[in-house]
Amino acid sequence: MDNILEVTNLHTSFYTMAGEVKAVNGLDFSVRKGSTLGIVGESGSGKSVTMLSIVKLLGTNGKIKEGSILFNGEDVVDKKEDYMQTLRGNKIGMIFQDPMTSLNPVLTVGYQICESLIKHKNMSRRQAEKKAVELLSEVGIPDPKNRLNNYPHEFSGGMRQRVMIAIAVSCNPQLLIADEPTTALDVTIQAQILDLMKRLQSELDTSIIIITHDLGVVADIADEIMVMYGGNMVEKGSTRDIFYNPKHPYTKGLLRSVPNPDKLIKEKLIPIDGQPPDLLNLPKGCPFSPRCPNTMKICLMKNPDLMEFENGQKARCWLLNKEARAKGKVI
Amino acid sequence: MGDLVRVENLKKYFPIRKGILGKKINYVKAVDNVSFSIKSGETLGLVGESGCGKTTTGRTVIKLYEPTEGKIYYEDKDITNLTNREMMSIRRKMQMIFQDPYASLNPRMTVSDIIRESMVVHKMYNENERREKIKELLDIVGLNSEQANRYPHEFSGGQRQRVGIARALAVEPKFIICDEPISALDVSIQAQIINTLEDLQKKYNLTYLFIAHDLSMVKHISNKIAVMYLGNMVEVAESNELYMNPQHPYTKALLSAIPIPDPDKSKKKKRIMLEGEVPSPIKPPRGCKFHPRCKYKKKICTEEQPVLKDLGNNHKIACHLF
Amino acid sequence: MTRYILKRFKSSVITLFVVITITFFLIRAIPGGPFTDEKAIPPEVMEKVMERYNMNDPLYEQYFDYLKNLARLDLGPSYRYAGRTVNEIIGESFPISAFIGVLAILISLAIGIPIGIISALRRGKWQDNTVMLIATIGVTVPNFVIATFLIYVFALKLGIFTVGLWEGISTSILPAVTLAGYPMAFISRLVRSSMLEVIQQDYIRTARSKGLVERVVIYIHALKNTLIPLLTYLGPLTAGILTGSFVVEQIFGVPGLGTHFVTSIQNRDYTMIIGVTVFYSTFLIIINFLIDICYGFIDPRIKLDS
Amino acid sequence: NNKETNTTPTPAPEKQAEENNTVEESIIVANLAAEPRTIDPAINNAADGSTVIFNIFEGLARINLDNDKPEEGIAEKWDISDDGTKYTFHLRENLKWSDGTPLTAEDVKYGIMRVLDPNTASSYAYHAYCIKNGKAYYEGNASAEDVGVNVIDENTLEINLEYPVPYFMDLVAWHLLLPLKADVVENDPDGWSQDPETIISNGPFRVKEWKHNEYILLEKNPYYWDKDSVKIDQVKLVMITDGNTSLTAYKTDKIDYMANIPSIQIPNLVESGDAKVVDQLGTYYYCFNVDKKPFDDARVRKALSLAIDRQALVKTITQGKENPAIGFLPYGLTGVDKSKDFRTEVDPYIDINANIEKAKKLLAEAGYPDGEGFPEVAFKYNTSENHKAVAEAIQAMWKKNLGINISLTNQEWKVFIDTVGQGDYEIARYGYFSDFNDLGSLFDLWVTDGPNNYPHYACTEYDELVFAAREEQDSVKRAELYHQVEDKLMEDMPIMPIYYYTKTYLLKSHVKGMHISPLGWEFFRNAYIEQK
Amino acid sequence: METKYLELDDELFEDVNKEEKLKNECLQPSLTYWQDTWRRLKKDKMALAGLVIIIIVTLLAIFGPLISPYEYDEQNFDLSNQAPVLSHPFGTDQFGRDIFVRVMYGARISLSIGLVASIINLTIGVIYGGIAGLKGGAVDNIMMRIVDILYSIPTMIYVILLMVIIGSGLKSIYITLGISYWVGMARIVRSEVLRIKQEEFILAAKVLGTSQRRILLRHILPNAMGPIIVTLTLSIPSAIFTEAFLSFIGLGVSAPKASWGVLVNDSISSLSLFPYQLFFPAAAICITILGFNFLGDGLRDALDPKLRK
Ligand SMILES: Nc1ncnc2c1ncn2[C@@H]1O[C@H](COP(=O)(O)OP(=O)(O)OP(=O)(O)O)[C@@H](O)[C@H]1O
Ligand SMILES: Nc1ncnc2c1ncn2[C@@H]1O[C@H](COP(=O)(O)OP(=O)(O)OP(=O)(O)O)[C@@H](O)[C@H]1O
Ligand SMILES: [Mg+2]
Ligand SMILES: [Mg+2]
Repeated sequence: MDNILEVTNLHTSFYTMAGEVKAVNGLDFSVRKGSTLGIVGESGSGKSVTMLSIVKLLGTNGKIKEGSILFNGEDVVDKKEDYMQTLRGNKIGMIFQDPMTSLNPVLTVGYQICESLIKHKNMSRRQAEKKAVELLSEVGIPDPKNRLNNYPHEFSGGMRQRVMIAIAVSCNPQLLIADEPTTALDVTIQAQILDLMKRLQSELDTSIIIITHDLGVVADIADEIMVMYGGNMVEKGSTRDIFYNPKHPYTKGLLRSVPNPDKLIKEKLIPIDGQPPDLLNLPKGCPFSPRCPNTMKICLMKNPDLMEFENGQKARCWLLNKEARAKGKVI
Repeated sequence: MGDLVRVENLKKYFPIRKGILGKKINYVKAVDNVSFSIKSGETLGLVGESGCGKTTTGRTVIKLYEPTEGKIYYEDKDITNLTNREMMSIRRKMQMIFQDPYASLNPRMTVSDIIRESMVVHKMYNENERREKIKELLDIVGLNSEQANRYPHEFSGGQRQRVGIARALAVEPKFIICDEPISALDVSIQAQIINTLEDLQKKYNLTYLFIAHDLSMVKHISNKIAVMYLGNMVEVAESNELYMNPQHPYTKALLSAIPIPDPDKSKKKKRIMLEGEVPSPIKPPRGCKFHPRCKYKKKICTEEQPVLKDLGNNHKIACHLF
Repeated sequence: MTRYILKRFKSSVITLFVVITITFFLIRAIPGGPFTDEKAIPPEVMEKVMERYNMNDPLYEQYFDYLKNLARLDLGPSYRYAGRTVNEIIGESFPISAFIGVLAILISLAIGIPIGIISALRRGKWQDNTVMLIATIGVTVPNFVIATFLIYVFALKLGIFTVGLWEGISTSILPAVTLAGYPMAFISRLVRSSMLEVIQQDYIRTARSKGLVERVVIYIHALKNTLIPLLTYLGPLTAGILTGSFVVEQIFGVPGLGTHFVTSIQNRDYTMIIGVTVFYSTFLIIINFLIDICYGFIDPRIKLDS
Repeated sequence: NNKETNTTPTPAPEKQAEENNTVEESIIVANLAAEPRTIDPAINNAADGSTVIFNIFEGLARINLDNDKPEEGIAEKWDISDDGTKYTFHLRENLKWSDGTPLTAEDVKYGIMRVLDPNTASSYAYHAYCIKNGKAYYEGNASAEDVGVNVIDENTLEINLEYPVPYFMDLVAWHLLLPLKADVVENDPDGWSQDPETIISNGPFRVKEWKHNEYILLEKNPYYWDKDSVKIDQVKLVMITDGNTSLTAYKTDKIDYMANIPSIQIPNLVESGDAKVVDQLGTYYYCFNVDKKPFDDARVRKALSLAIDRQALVKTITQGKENPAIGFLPYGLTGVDKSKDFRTEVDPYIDINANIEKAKKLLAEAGYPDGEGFPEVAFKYNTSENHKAVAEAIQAMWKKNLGINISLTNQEWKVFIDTVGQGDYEIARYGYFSDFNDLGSLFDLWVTDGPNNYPHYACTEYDELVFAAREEQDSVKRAELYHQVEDKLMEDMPIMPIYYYTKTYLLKSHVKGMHISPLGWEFFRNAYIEQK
Repeated sequence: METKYLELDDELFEDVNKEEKLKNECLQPSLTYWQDTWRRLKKDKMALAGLVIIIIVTLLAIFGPLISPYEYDEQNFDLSNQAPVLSHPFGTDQFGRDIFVRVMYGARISLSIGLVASIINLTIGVIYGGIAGLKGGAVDNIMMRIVDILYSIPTMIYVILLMVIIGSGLKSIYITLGISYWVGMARIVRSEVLRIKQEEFILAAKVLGTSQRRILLRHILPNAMGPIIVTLTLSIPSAIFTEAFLSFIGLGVSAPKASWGVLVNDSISSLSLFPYQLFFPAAAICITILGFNFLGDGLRDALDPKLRK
């Protein structure tokens, strides 16, 4: 068993006043031990929900409707809350997008780091504090001893995100889930944080899922990339395959729509037309069909199944179908 | 061609008040001596890290904030000390597009109300003409005019940003300050907005001050780029020049830190890691404000603040190394 | 800190001064004096009585005299209770009101906060609906109705509590419960909405992601944040409750300060009216100041000065 | 005398237990309902203060608890000169203050002079104007020596009057002209009456403790000359303002006596025998402003009076077992015939039921047939549930019986006194208690320009009759004169009597000998607790 | 894997045009703001119940006394203090008056008090708080101190003064409410304005040169509707009881007219003997207030753009 995580046919919905929000629809993916999976996709494509489903923190109105999530070979979908609490923060560490709001403003940083150590590692307050100092210096916070008694607002954004990382890795988790860990940060700080994550991974041999919508970030850090659209995976493959040989029109569009700063002559950007789908009213057929440049009749009727290629790359598009190829359609 | 907008030695300090009586205890030197000029029809990009004063610069230029010091010229007219009433005619010429498409549209007004508001405030056109104009504007920014009676919450982020652009265009401005107009948008949508802005610039000969922290987008849209650090301008140059030939240690680090959406290049790329964080603008370091993070700092850097020097080729830099 | 206090002190003194001035002249403007009563007394007698209290002096002189005495913290003699001073009366009655008030606030917090939390956590469920229904009714029902009901049940029918005679703690329970009614309802609503907001915050998700049990998440991570908006409300509430309520003190026969807020006016006990008004305002100012200091304790982001 | 058995219900068990344990001090807990303004006899002007004063002080004469007439107090006898202007009082021997120090005629003089001293600012000073040079002294036109109060020797005091005052002994027995201990009073003229330490008194009780707004605790005064007839050790006068609360306290055996029963509860309590009713020397009446149209016409005033069903009013509305008014003066005063009540010895002036026909006729004569053309007048009352209820009922009666509409306005008490006192009203309610157990007090109200003459009634004939009666020494003639006074008043009807006040009270049956005077004061002098 | 699709019709792989593509994008029907609000309100059962209660109470207040066989001031001593029966469903009071018709009549007064209190809150309170919040700085400081002062001066004093100056009646109650009743609202609005004026859309309005007045009225206040409505609904019960208190002092409508508050006040002492005399008017107040609260909560949610979608 070399997959730390295996997700099959995951369906997650939220029940709201307006109706059922099908945030994730039949998602399959896996993460290899010690590797880094990058999840990209635009806002509302279900990235965060996927991650929250894994740790079952969907809140009161969210529900995993179907599917299985094997963590270390054990299905967590039917597990009780107590069991999940032994996983969270212990076997699975998490980092969230906004370091400004992810730390409790009224508790000291030291307290917030020690908490999970005390809970999961049965440490005493003093032991935990010692460990916290180590962690803080490890993530590069100067004068960690005194900083323990500071409150989050006394830290800058980058430092807070480092604190978040310290919390997430404090119990040496087997899986680290980072939900847009750098989106709120400046590029120079982002570089520091990504560097830190890479270093920690090599030291601790954790598997990482990193969620982002910045293609640059995944290019840098991920071994594999999963592209999501409308609550489902549209493409997955190794980082190089995704960047140099994308199969899905959405992935292609995404790559085309970012400017290449190395070009001296200004070229017009090629955007993807249209707007991201509304998960309350997903379009029939392929969710990308309204924006796809090569929409076919069948795209409006049926969502394509996943196609797997020899190199392990997977994609979900009718254009990859034999019939389409027969008609000379190319993406 | 003369400069449409010129800013000289602009400073903006925010007093920090405490207590119910609002005693001034200190200042945030958000913008500390910034000068630049923009030619008509061109785009100046303004980049820098969070909190370095980009937004404040933009807002001071459009006089949302009273400048603490310095001069602002619009078409060579000094507008620094104009009263609100006198500003009205200038406001028609200068507009702004905001970072957050969710927060910058009044959630209780329909799209047509939002656009009409600009015209009402400036007493432009009669009611019928306004209606026509709204249709036209929505068309220009790529929105369906049938959607005019909808509320912002019914739109996606990209569509909202288009509404924001339409609002700015309604008064037929010449100069638009774009304060991170794409940061909050999806990658797939960013290009749409950038294209729209470019099209409009060509069509109406608009001048932009384009603020962003995404250097690749800034480079794409700007003719000239200015780099700010902690309220100071550290480097200004033509965009290609700046990108290919950065001089200031900070600019170099900034450029190297940009993640490249290309795994091979990304792996090859040498990153210049900056140590530490941006210091607080309340107590900025003496001398060159970048020196605590600078690898090349000399003694003078800790004592004296460098001024902007022209390296020729319209490439200016504020650094003691040069 | 001292500078901050001094600044606040200055603005408070100005506010107080205006309150005193307005009150002073307003009460003189209302008809009837401290000595008019059912049995009219001949004018020459009235004259002497007024003289005794310097009420024949020009009004401005009386005003300045009053201010002079006030500067020495002397609130003057009561016009109603011959031979007693306002300082004395407030000094005797305030501790009683304050005692009941503190009890009432404790009760309202001790019940209001937990039920607010419960209904937030059970949002939309029957617990939530019941609590909110009761809270809404609690805001609606005036305290004299609650008081009458409590007396009927606990004093008359069950005979658990004494009413009418002030016997310290045991007699302060019913009035405290009555007083607690409205704030309790209000606090539970406030805590509920505040809690609903807080539990959506990212840091709560962070806490959960650490594998903490729900109890810890709610009581350590959420609660303190929930209490911040409550503090703002607690200022005027505490001042109002600690200085006593006329209705409640009347009904329960509590010899507290609240009674004087109304009776002093009914009696046209001029010095007493201004006395209690000044006392209340000062108290409000002090409480608000203390609340601001509490903010600093609960919310580290707020610093009184840096 | 206190050995009667079997008649009272067994006291509560815990009370019994207490009694067995120690030599239990007997105590009566009575509700005084309000904190007295003061218990300084010279300053006090309210019933609650008077009750306390009567129980702790005693004047030259005191009130007899059987007939409410003056009897010997600290003076064991007195002589009155024939012209009725000179009173010589002979004090008992060995009188003591409650601190054991001797009490002399000087102390009595001091107490009287203090009332007349302008610096004391006694609001009842005018009651002592009848003393020779009293008024002059008060107004600064005579010296203290000129005042007709002379100490003859330690035990003899002579009081000279300006003019004969038939009720002077009532005044002496009243709560105003009492002996005071000069040194404590002078020591702290304002504060002495606040502190149990300095409240040195000479009555049946002395103040042991005073918790403001809570209670005043009285204890038996061991130096009282008549201490043997005082049976109770302590009296606790509590101050429960709210009637319902008071009732709860009574029902739960926390208090033994209360009089502020909520009116709605009275009928049931009276019916069950728990509550007792005593008549009071006070009348509840409506004033007509005779300066204002249409009340300048006596026919209108009478018509309005006739249209009221007073019987129904007291039965359904006021519910305090009051007697409907049949004239101005209430029941309870001696008439011409010493054995008869002044009230009942003449025919009623007013029907207790409405006399609609006559009322209509009078109204028509006055120019308002069936109420036509009658202006919409305003009726004023001071805020109180009872006044409001009476007003509402009368408003409805006038509307139904006479076809006239009046509007009701209530005002805060002091505002009410002020506006009504200034004549700014058309009809207003009022009520007045007689000051003394004497016929004159209530009729004095309506002399021209009297301070409480709110109707602005001015009738020389009435004035002359009143003045004549005031000085008449012969009680028979005097009563006859007052009948004439009332005839005149009822003929003109500037005020419309409605009912006579009563006091309903609850008293635990084991408390005996407590006296409630028709003037509203409670006496504990002879009270005792009946032991089982 | 691919074989599965072999039987698919060739035609399905034709391109489609733009219109067809867009048709597939399910767009929600466009509704105006108020339509949308109403639609959402309708879904909220509690809010609807509240609305129905308010409508019923209002109708009863307007037409009830007209239909009733009794007059509100019709006395009949023979029927004094009757327990509820069919002819007098709420019983009668001491004067033998029908309590049902009195409660309906009282609704007129109490509802109008509630209405006026709301109007005062909405005008004085909102505008005062709005200006203080918008201007900020010294202006705000002074305005808030004035509020503190108003708050400290005992109400009863100016109530008595008013009674003397303008006499009793509804008018003077309105004025009294006008003097101090908006203070709470002003505080709430001020803090809301302080919050909202930081929003970017306010900056956008400023960039246009929009006047302060217009910014306040058109941009800020509509966005503060939620807290305003909640404060408003909470202020109605206290207005109703304030009226009772004022009537007690002598400011209110004169007897025999009686508002709910007065009916409750008057019957409190008879609670142990004739509980129904208190129960019905008290219940009327409670139910109405609940109605307002439900509706208020519903409206707040319905008006909140964050909750839309
Ligand atoms: N608690 C919730 N209640 C209702 N809907 C929810 C909830 N959480 C998420 N959703 C919906 O689920 C969908 C997927 O959301 P998700 O947060 O996973 O997107 P994302 O890919 O992480 O986007 P982003 O890049 O903006 O973080 C969205 O449409 C969102 O509105
Ligand atoms: N109104 C204000 N009052 C006080 N300080 C302010 C104010 N506005 C901005 N600042 C401070 O001025 C500095 C510059 O802020 P500014 O918003 O201009 O930065 P920015 O470059 O736009 O940053 P970002 O990329 O985060 O938008 C910051 O430290 C900020 O805290
Ligand atoms: Mg997300
Ligand atoms: Mg900015």
